[in-house]
Amino acid sequence: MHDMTALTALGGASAQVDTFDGLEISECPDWALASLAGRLGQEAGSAKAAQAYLGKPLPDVGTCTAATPFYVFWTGPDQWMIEAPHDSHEDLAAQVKAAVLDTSSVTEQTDGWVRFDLAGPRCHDVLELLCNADTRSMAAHTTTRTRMEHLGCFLICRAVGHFSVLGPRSSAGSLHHALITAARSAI
Amino acid sequence: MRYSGLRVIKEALTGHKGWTPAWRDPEPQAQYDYVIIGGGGHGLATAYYLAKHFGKKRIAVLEKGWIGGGNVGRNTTIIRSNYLLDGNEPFYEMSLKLWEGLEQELNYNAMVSQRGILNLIHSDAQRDAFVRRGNAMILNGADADLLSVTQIRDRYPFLDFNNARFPIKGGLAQHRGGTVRHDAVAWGYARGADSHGVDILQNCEVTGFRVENGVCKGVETSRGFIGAGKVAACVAGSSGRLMAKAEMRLPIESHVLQAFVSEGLKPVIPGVITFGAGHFYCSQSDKGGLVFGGDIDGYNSYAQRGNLPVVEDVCESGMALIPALGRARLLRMWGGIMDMSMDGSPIIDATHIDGLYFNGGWCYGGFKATPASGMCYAHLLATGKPHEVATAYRFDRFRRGYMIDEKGMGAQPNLH
Amino acid sequence: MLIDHPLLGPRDSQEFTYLGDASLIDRPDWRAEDAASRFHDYLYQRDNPAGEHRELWFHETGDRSWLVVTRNTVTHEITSVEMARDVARSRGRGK
Amino acid sequence: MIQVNRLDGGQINTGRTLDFTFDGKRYQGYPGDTLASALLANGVRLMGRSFKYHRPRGVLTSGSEEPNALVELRSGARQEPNTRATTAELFDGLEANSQNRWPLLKFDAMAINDRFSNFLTAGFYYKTFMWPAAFWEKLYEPIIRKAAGLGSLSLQEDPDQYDKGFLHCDLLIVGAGPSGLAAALTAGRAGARVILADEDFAFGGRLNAETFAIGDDSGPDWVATTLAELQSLTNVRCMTRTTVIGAFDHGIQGAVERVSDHLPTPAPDKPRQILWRIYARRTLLCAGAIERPIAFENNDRPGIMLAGAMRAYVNRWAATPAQKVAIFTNNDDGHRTAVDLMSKGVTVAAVIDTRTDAPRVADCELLSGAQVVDTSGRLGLSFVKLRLADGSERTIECGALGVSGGWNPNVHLTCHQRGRPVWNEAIAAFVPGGDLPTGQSVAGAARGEFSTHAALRTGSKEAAAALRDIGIKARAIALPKAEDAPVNLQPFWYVGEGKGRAWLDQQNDVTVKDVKLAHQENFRSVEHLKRYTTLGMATDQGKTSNMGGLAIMAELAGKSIPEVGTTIFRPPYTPVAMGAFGGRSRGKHFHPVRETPSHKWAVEQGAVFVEVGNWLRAQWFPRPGETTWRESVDREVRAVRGSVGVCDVSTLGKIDVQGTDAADFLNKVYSNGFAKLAIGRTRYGLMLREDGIAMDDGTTARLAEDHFVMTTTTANAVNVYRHMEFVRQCLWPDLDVQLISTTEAWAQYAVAGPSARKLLQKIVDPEFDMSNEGFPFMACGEITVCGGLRARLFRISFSGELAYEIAVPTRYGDALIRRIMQAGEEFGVVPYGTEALGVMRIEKGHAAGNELNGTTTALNLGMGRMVSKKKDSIGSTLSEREGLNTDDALALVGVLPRNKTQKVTAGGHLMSLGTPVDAAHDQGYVTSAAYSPILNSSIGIGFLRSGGNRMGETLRLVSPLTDSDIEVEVVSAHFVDPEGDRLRA
Repeated sequence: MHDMTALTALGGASAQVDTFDGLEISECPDWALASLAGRLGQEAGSAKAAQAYLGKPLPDVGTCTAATPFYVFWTGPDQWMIEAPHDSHEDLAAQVKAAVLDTSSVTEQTDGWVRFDLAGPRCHDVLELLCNADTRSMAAHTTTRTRMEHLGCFLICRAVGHFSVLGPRSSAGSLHHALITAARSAI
Repeated sequence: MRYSGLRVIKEALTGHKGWTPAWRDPEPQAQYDYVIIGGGGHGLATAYYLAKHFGKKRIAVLEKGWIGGGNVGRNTTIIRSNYLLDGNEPFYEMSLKLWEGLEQELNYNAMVSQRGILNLIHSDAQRDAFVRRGNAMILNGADADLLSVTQIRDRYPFLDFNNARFPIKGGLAQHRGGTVRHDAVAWGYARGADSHGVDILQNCEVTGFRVENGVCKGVETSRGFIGAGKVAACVAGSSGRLMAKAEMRLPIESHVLQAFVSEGLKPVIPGVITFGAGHFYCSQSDKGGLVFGGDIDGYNSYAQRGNLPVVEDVCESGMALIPALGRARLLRMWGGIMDMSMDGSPIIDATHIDGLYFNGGWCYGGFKATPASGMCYAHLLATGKPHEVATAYRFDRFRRGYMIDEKGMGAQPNLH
Repeated sequence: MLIDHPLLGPRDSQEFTYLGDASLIDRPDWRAEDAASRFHDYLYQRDNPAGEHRELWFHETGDRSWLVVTRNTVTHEITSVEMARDVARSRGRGK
Repeated sequence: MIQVNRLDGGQINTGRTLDFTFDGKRYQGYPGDTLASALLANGVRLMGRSFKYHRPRGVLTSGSEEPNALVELRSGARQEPNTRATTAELFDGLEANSQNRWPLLKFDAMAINDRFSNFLTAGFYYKTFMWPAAFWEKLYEPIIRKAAGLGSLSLQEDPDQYDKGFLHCDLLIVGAGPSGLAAALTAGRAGARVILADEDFAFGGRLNAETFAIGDDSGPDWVATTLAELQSLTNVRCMTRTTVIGAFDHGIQGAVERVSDHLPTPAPDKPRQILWRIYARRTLLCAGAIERPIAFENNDRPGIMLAGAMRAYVNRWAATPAQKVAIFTNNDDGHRTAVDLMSKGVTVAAVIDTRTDAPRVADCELLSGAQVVDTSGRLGLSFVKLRLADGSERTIECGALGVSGGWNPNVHLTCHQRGRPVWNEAIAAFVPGGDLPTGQSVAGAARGEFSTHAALRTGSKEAAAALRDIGIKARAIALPKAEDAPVNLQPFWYVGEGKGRAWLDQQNDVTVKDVKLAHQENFRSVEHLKRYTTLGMATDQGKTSNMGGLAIMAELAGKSIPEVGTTIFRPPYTPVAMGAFGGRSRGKHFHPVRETPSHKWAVEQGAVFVEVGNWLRAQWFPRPGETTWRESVDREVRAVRGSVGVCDVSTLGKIDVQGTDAADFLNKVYSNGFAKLAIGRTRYGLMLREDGIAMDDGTTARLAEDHFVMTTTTANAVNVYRHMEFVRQCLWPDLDVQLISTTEAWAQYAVAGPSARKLLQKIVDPEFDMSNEGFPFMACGEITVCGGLRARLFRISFSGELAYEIAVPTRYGDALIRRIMQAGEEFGVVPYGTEALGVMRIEKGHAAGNELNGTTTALNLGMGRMVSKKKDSIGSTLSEREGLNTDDALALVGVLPRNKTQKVTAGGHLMSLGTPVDAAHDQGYVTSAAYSPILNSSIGIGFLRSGGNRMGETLRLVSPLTDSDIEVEVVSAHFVDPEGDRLRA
């Protein structure tokens, strides 16, 4: 096993957590990501193979599926993102590819993104200063891609009052600054 | 009637009884030698030069609404000749020279104000490009000046020099650039053309062209048929709409460009400033309003209004460049329709239909071109040959591969 | 503006990047006799109507779909939105 | 300090006093006051000066339509010019100053203009100041500019922050007067998502300004009860101090919430204002109406105001402009002012009604069929001169005059999508037309329903109707009993007699005479009238003045008012601080920053950074003792060419291309072929736009039969991805290919130099063959490093040296650069930045952004042969156009100064020797230049006409802009190792 030490997207050795009255904003580095895209004409086979590997069918447009240890969210037509704990699934993309073989295209996305979780009743007041998604009417396990701080981000509602924001990793600092500034402003 | 300070005094003392109409409202005649479609700056200038410089008679300008109601009445009033390419620079430099003598030529104070234009530089690559441009300007007989950060700081201390995301690294200035009172340009040319016998026909909309075996005989209008020796379309913004009546497709899309003005303020910005790291340029009118704008909305539109994303984008850039603007208030926003051409440069050319000519595709650079456009179009109409500074503005340049693409954006109008 | 995405419902046009006339889907055959002329018309000539306009929008900060939007260029009213891929296929485009 | 004109009652909290200053003088007011009401209460009528003639002015209105009472609020960096005293909420310590006067408001030297008003009529400046030409910029204009403008900007950075946000609702209600409140109750009780927004700091609209009862409650009490219920509903969001500024496409509304303007300064971390983008499925406009004045001679003196405003000051703010007032009206509503003022103990000298059959409403003198023909009082009204019905004259002493010419429905927002209002004869005013913005309907006074009862009724009814539209059932509320007086008015716009000036637009000093002059000079279209006289172009956009102008123009033209038409109403409804539109995108946060994986490490090394798009890249790494950037860069270049260096190249775009048709796909987007590229190999690709111009270039590696990794230039990553999705979805939809960006997922470093292999052998795990045979030039592969970390290795070279690019997951990028530096110590490895990178690529003649400038072709770049004619690829057909293939086409060449001490200037133009130096003889231009420490000379690459055939020729490189003119020799662009032996070593 290699001995290389990882940095979080914010450049720390450990994840950053910021607490507000009624909201916690936390950096979540411990997740591996792999994109899954059904090959043309093999969408059915792709879905079948994915279901076999995940234990649950792939989620429909705009929704997510919790299939512990996996969490899967829709990202585009015939395209999904699969999330799994980094410790146990650092080679997630390889595992998925091995499961779906030529039915699908799989690409490692783990470090393409920084993930921030917003948990707490005040999350809507903060998110409404950041993006045009109607978070108050988003149900649990729904997702949308939206614009935050000029960046294209995935917004996932994991539960009532619990959102994940996935943004481009290289802009983690700017995205974090925007989240914190909005929280201080709204709360 | 001749305007002068003395005249103003005389009229003041006699109750202003003597002022006469700036232009007549004649009835259309059945036949003209030249019918110019479009009572905007370019159309009126074309009529003026056709009558004054080429001695032509029997000229009419047809305007569907009120003269000066198009882009000459909705722009950010900037004049400059800071172009890069040989196809453009001589034309715009001639235009600037015409601006410099315009008021005396027209006996009308259009407030041509050469307070300078500055394009800011924020990166080395940008500097290389601006040096090439500045040199091209000088090689074409225009003025250009490369300013250091210190020089810019002295002139514009209120720009963000200390905390900028994209620091200012210099600027390319053209001191002869500036602004003009836009409405007055239309009125001045109208008054000048009228005094040389040109009929200005307002509320006269062209509804069709009468073409007989490949020759254009005249136009159908809301005020009846008007016969013409030569018909000259000059309706930038509506070119697509108009030329469709002659079954012509054009290398042009119509897009909306928003512009903005602030409440009146005591003088803060002497010249024109253009941000190089975002979409924002700004000047201050003599009345005190900050006149500013940015990028086009980006979608085809004939509606003279835009939407919030661009308003915000422009003001974000404005705040990034001039952090003091936060407390100035935006008073009014409006939209003009731009003829966005396929290479960002205009067309002044004859069409495939005999007797039908076209002037358009000015993108959002049409105002500064008004005098030269009028002069060159008049030249083409009067002599049948393109003016020497407008030889590149041909329809066929795209087919033959001679694009004049200042920005290097290719065949995508909304990127020019 | 709001673009009613076939999959995602109404989305702010700010999430999209505009390309232009949907006829850009109909790319000419490079082997045609008059290919040069066809490509010229395809790339440079526009109907540019004042009225209904079929146009291409890319959902840049969304699901990365290209859409064909039918929009009135005078009123900005949008009357239909389709997945560009389906439109392309329906217009005979394939491999 | 006593407030001489403060009355009893009103909606102010007299339990607490607030200190404030105006022009340095101290006054007191109460919470609930505006600056205007507090000044009136203190007996101050003079609040400003007009734009052109610097006439003394006081408040005309009690709201955001105010043209006169504009002040500079606050001081220092927070100074706000042109702030309406009528909407500025009083706070303790408020500091306001009058503007556009010198030296004092009371004694304004510029008032001299008023004496010369005869010379300064509409458009006079178009007729003079033309001789001599040069005098305009030097003399006339500076004077005009100095005199013009209103308030002044501090030019200091705005210290406050602004937010932007997004709201969603079923129904947005604009205005919280009786109709808005009734609408909110209706929609709120139905469970709809409602936003109720009002620009005022108190809900209630005119109910706060009138003495109307609603049912058994007073107006304000009913408002309070209603508000209490609305605030108890979680589905209703009540927003005071929130102005809906514009109705944009498809129901999107812009609104500005003034969060902190009523405070001395915003609380820490809190915004001054928030710009809301409201996605409203339906919008109900309940914006009420705006009263209009009547024009008469000297109708602009402080103390002369709209009758409804006078009523508002007395009823809501318990402040009267004077102890003795008169009323001038052409309608019944004006009489209410007399009644309300008298009930508060203010003396009403007379009600002057232009109608001969004026009703007797107030218990004071009524002068029917009379007109105000002139006024006097230098800094404030003291007398009004009347012409009575019998033709006789009479003068009345009064300190204030309430004027009512009727009311105009506030149609502004109904016209934002170019809908036009229509004329309603009954109320002699424009009302909303049929062509409303998407999803909008109108209720109450905004659509000409002027009675309180009608406001409540239409508000509730329209709310229910709007909700029904979107499938929400709502029941109209039970209507409380309320005032329901009909409108009684006889249109009357201006008093004909008198030689003096009668003001229409008080801020811009446009008088009845100016309109007549415009007509005389043929500026008759309503737009010409506006632009020639500046009528309605002031900060109030003519809210109180346009109608008068239209009426007079109609009369002169012998047309009806609707025939003359209105000018176009445009957003914003009231002026908006630019900061609000800018939001948080300011200073360092204007755009997000993109940091490279080695950023933290580079900072530790003291690297100098440069912005490349949004990226921050290390430009060079200064060493102790190095005093100029050149020293550092030269060292870095020598080190790379001498041994080995490492550079973070993660910013290059990386696109994962997979699918059974991936190779076919690449064949279409690249001008050169990729079908035959072997697995484990990399190839340079040139991408054209459809017009045949070079779009982007980069290397693409084939990791498997159906898997490629493409690299793009840093600048074009996003455009190229979009373009490829277009090709995939719109042009060849049946190709089996999937795309996804992986730019951010990998930390990628270039390791370049003769010792690169030796260095990397210490990083790459031993089972991978790094030998030149095992891993030759242009090889690529998936490997592991540092004991099993998955990585990618490419043997590609931008520097021209033996070089690799090695990539690991981004989180390990920091660890890898440290490991590489450690392993390279024995070889003297150096980190190098974008400058050294640039020098080396110029030494090798590699095209980059400056060469791929959007106008250059493959031919220009010397890659003409790369454009395959055997296949269809984007751009191949149009790249063959004549203009792009002329015999003297530009070709990429290198240039060397004849004199090695001279500098090649990027952006300089190339000229043949002995020809004139002008555009006509331009031979080309230098795109990139650098100092090559290897050649010990400044070098450049650029484009030259027929460049390919001119090797060895001597040219002039001129840059008049930078005063440079040197002789250069034309050479191959490949300055270093043209055969490429080094990179294959």
